Amino acid sequence: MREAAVVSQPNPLQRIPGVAIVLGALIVLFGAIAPGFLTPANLSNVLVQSTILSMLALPMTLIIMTEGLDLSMGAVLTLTSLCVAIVSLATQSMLLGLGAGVLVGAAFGTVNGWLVAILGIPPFVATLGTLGMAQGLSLIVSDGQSVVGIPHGVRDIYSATLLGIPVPIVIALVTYAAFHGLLYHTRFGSYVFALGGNREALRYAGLSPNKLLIAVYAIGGTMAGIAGLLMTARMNSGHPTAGLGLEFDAIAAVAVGGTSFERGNGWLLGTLLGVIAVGVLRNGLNLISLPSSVQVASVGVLVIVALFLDGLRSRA
Amino acid sequence: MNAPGNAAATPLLELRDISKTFPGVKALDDVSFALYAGEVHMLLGENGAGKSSLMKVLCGAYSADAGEFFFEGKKVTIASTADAQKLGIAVIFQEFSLVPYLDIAQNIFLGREPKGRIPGTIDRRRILADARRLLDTIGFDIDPSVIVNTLGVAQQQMVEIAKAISQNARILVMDEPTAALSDRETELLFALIARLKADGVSIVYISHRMAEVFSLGDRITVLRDGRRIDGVRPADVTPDQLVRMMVGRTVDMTYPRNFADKPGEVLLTVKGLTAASGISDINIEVRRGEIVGLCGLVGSGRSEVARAIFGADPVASGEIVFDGKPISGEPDVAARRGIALIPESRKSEGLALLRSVGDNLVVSALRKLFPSGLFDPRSGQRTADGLIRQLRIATPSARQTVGLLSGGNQQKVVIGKWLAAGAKLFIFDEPTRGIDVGAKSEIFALIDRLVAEGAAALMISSEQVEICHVCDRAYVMREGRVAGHLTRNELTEENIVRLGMHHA
Amino acid sequence: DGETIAVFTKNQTNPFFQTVRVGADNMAKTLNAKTLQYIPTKPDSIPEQLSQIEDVVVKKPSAIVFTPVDYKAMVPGVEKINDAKIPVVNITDRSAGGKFLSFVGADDYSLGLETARFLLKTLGGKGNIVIIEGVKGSLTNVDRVRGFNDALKENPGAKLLASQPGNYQRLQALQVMENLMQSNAQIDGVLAANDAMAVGAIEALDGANRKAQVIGINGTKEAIDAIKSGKLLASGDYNGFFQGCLGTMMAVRSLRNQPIINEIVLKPTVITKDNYQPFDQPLEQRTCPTFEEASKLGAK
Amino acid sequence: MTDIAKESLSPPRSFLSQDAIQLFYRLLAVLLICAVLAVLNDSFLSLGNILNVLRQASLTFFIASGLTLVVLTAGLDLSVGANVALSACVAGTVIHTTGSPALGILTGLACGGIVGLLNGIMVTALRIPSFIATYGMLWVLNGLTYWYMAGETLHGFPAGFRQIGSGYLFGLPIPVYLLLVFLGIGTLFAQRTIWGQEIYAIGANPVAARLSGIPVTRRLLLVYAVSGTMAGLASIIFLSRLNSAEADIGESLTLPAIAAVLIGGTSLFGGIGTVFGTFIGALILTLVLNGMNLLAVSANWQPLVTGIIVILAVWLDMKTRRRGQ
Ligand SMILES: Nc1ncnc2c1ncn2[C@@H]1O[C@H](COP(=O)(O)OP(=O)(O)OP(=O)(O)O)[C@@H](O)[C@H]1O
Ligand SMILES: Nc1ncnc2c1ncn2[C@@H]1O[C@H](COP(=O)(O)OP(=O)(O)OP(=O)(O)O)[C@@H](O)[C@H]1O
Ligand SMILES: [Mg+2]
Ligand SMILES: [Mg+2]
Repeated sequence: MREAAVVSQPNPLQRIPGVAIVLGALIVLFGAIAPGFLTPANLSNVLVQSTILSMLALPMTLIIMTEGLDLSMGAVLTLTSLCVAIVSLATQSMLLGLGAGVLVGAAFGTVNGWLVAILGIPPFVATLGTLGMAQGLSLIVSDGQSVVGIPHGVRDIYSATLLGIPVPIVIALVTYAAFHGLLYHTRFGSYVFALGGNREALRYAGLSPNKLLIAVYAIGGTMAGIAGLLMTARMNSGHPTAGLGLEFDAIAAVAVGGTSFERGNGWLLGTLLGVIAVGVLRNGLNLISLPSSVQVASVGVLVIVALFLDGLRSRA
Repeated sequence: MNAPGNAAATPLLELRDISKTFPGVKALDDVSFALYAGEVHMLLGENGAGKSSLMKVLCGAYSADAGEFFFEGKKVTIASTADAQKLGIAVIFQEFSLVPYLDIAQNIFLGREPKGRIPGTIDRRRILADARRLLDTIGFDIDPSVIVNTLGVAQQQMVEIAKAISQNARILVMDEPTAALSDRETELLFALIARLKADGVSIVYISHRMAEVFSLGDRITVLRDGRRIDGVRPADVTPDQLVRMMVGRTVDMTYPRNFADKPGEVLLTVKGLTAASGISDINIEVRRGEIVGLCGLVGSGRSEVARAIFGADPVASGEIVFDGKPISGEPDVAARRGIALIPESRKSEGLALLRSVGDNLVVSALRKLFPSGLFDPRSGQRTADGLIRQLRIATPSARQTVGLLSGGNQQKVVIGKWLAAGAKLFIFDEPTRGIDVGAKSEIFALIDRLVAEGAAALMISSEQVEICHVCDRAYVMREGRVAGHLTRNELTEENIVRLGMHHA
Repeated sequence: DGETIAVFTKNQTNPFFQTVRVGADNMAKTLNAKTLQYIPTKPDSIPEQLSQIEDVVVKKPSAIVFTPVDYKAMVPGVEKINDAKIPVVNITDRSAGGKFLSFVGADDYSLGLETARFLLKTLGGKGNIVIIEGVKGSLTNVDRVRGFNDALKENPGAKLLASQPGNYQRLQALQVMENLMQSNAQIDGVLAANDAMAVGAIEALDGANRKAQVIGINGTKEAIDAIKSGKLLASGDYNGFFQGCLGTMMAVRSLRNQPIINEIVLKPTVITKDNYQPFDQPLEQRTCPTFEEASKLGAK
Repeated sequence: MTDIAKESLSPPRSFLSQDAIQLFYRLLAVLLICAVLAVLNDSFLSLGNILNVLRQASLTFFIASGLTLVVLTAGLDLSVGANVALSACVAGTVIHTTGSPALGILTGLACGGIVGLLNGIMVTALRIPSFIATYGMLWVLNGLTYWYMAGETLHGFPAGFRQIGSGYLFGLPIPVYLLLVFLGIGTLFAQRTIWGQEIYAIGANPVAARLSGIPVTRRLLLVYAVSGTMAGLASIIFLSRLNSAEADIGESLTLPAIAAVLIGGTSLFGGIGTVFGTFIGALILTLVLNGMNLLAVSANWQPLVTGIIVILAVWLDMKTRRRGQ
């Protein structure tokens, strides 16, 4: 009747396979061969370990949907983690520490957005530049040293449980829910699709793509700030190299999750699955204790295989 | 120039002495334009005459360098699209303004989404219901939760229209709305226009199709080289007169050709060609000195035949013999053997828009011009200059960025690159889409000259008149198959339609 | 018998940690135990080593021999091991917290001090010196550079021209050296915080046809070769092989309820042209010390 | 003369001239940096230091020049650094075992080229975006190198071989000659061969390029293979200059190479840029690091300064280009 029957209705589930096949295969494989893999303690382990990455990968999905990229996230996370450590050490207040971290993260995000939206610098370049700045600042404020002795409350953020669930998982779930709501159920979310899909459409609708773009990058920076708190809590200290390179892991997770680099074609749940797939792979390999060099290569193979599978299906 | 109906009426919207200059181009030069309530106002002109620019000024997308706006007689400023929207101006642009991975409803109400209970959220049920109602009024039967990316061009066009209508516009601007529509959808659109007109909506309608000008228009404004030439009523002019106003000279719209009495030897034979892109068992033959038409409805698979022959889409089975030898493989093989494809979408498939005219003109001929493999910019430049002269491409120089040329001239560049490459078979896919009458006749003259010199052409066009005027014979396609063949004598619009219709 | 010992090292790129791993394997074999090696895929990655600890805790090896990638940031990880009641021996970098059966390491400060003293003695207590530092903030680097500086203080005739980081990287040390040679016409001695940088500095000197006495730290194979050929003056023996051996030994012994030594800080050995022979044999052919020998090695 | 008037309004956009203007700005920037450094430090302007800078820039340039071609096709190769490491280790082993530097050089180049080709296959046949494909490759290569080297280093190569990296000829370091040679070859290849022209066309619009009869797949394979081979060349220079190879040498090479390409004015969107620009990009980066060493600025400031330079360079580039249009 309706033409919708003729047009292939785009089922977001259609995109699952790439990541889901890989994730499913990994779980089955490790379930079979890795002792202790399927225990609740270990599965909780995997999820807890994935939280920091997921908190970068979720906003990274939005940024990539705007045909952008944020290479500075790992370095900004490092810097915010140091800020959390330094400020909470100085003030003995975790909240002030978190506030400082979020503030610095948001500031970097806003600068990224400003460089991209207002100055029109390609995102890769702009955020490569701010990556250097954040990394440099991290080294300068810490003089290359770990920052220790922070108040004890900070550490509990990472190690405490809430109703039996580890707090990081709770934070990650809340984050995912918030991002899901934001992307799929708010006007802002629609505009994120439009930023990558058709910026002109926004302009004609009387909206300012520039402001929206800045907002998207600012969200990225802010999340790096919050993740910085988790990182500090995890190490119970700040360290000037702690988060370096995480941005590439985040980008890989987003890509593995089926978000394309073009035209605002993103899938949030895929990102989460991508993050977990990376976590499961590392965890499982640790459990079966393959040579470490195999572990190094396996991440690359995972990325290539997942994207290859996606490519196969999109061509079919 | 009088208002329609009563002479006393003030225009709904009036633009006075608008000028707009782009670097190197004076797009609008002191143009005045008046629009009355409830009229369909046709805006005509050659490619690059400034029609789209004028409409972009009108809707606030471009700011004019000089000029004034009056709305219902009162002076207003239109500095942004928001200003225009407040005045009830809505636009359907030539380039789509849809977001591919949002659904139809979200696209229609982008920026005006009904608010949900939680601040910032969208009331999902209402947006779908509103969209549903709107789509019903324009007679477009589709589920509003379908993602736009999965729609065809025509369906996207309908969504654009729904989007514009949804703004309760008093003024609706349509920039070549039928360029991508099928006949059925065109009829729907015309019915809709009639309904809107009855509701008192004013419509500015830009088109290169003469028939539409006369069947739809209440008044006509003609632009040439950024200047307003005249305003007339359809009843008071003939097509020839209109064309002269647009082009500044007479153009023979019957596109005279020297039909060859005896076609030359066979150049291309396609036997049982089947491809995953949706065509099956295609049998076609093209001889030197011929222009062979390939017609049918939109979506009947004409482009797919062209792409399969050129190697752009993979072939599942069948045989293609070119110049006596079988051919298969990627487009570079076809190109080297002497086949040229002038693709449907010149912007996305035909040109590197940010590169220069010269770069684009020599790109297919590099191997031929520089057999040693060493590239000589000066000699490339000379070749480009020669082609610019030969094809009369209107450009300040070979160094101009090709994306800044008008559509017709861009099309000439796409053809030109294959002239330089010395192609023997030219496959034209909609060579005249979005191109003005002047450029059209020049392009047909060019095709005629090419085949007269021993080349051959396979021409796809949705304008059946053109096929009838210029082709020696034609194949008609239906649902991915060749439905019939028409010789020169049989080649009439009725026959094409009869063969091409579903359930014929 | 058959205990599994999880051995944590910082990376798979630095030859030093390879000597640690070989030492651990070697000792495990003699004691009839098994090792599992855990190495971050990104060199020195803190989050990765933390994750590996969490994964290993699930796996519950008999004991752990642990080199923290960062001595302060890994404390929560150590505490996780403690919570899981897995016995753990600390080697190489002394962790800032957590409970360990034993610590086996070298004294970076005296390594720096002794090698620098040796160089200054060779130069007659005077000359223009440059220091090429390792990674800022790393424990090894801080102590080694402190040792260098204290040795310089003992020799007022020596002049410190510059102290620039080469991040333990060969190429960076080479470029730093090249650049320093431009602004300093005379450089007599180079104190490098590891062998790779020392060798990088030597290549830079060779390239510029200049001569200076260079020392490094770690006693790696290439350093020994360079000492043999006279290019490198000396290298401080950090003795990763023994650290691996002894760490594993203490872990296994404690599992078998045998006595252990709570702290072994290996005495610095300055490897020079005169004493390099014992270090000049393939790792695989070296033998781990016995427990009795270990007690003499520098237990405090 | 209306034509001339029009031309000056809409200035040249092709056949190099716009690029020439951009290069002029960049050379100006280089001179400016040099002037500042010369004022701040006496030894900067010494011949020795200038040669020193050129020699250090050469390593970045070799990697970045191949990368430039990839970026011209709107791609990216994140695996170049890891490729240098693997190639150096493989070449080093061959020299050690066979004693033949020539064989080692060939193996190093071949190893780099094969890795590049594999990247090309992933990008063309498997249609994985280059950014992701080469990121995956980076880890695969690291894994291979770590496994192969097993934490060891290779060192000590024949004196003749070491001349390539550290030797002099008529007072100039040999890498500087190589730099000039490859700068020339790269520029000629990009600007004066039809392959080069096709690469620009592919970067500007890959679909149109394919439909213009350019064998896009083959050209992309070529470009990635060249990028890989240049990484192989860099590995040889590295090997002979440092007289050793270890597994982690590549890590610090990739981002500077990308930065050099970007500072050099090559657009990540493809179709715009020059190999010469990349040379200047490498020069600017090296000059700044050299200056910081000479002025004894703490290395902690290096990432910060590099980041600012990258943004500034690209922003100025866009500014001047926009004014041009
Ligand atoms: N953004 C722009 N920058 C530079 N020149 C432009 C721009 N937009 C339009 N022009 C130029 O202004 C002139 C008028 O263009 P316009 O798009 O208004 O023509 P048109 O009448 O709509 O033509 P067509 O029938 O091909 O759509 C052309 O020469 C065009 O190249
Ligand atoms: N049934 C359809 N559903 C969705 N999109 C369609 C459909 N038919 C055609 N289109 C779209 O309309 C455009 C033109 O049709 P297409 O090129 O596929 O067929 P064609 O036979 O080549 O058409 P033409 O005969 O006009 O060249 C295409 O971009 C295609 O995406
Ligand atoms: Mg137009
Ligand atoms: Mg078509």
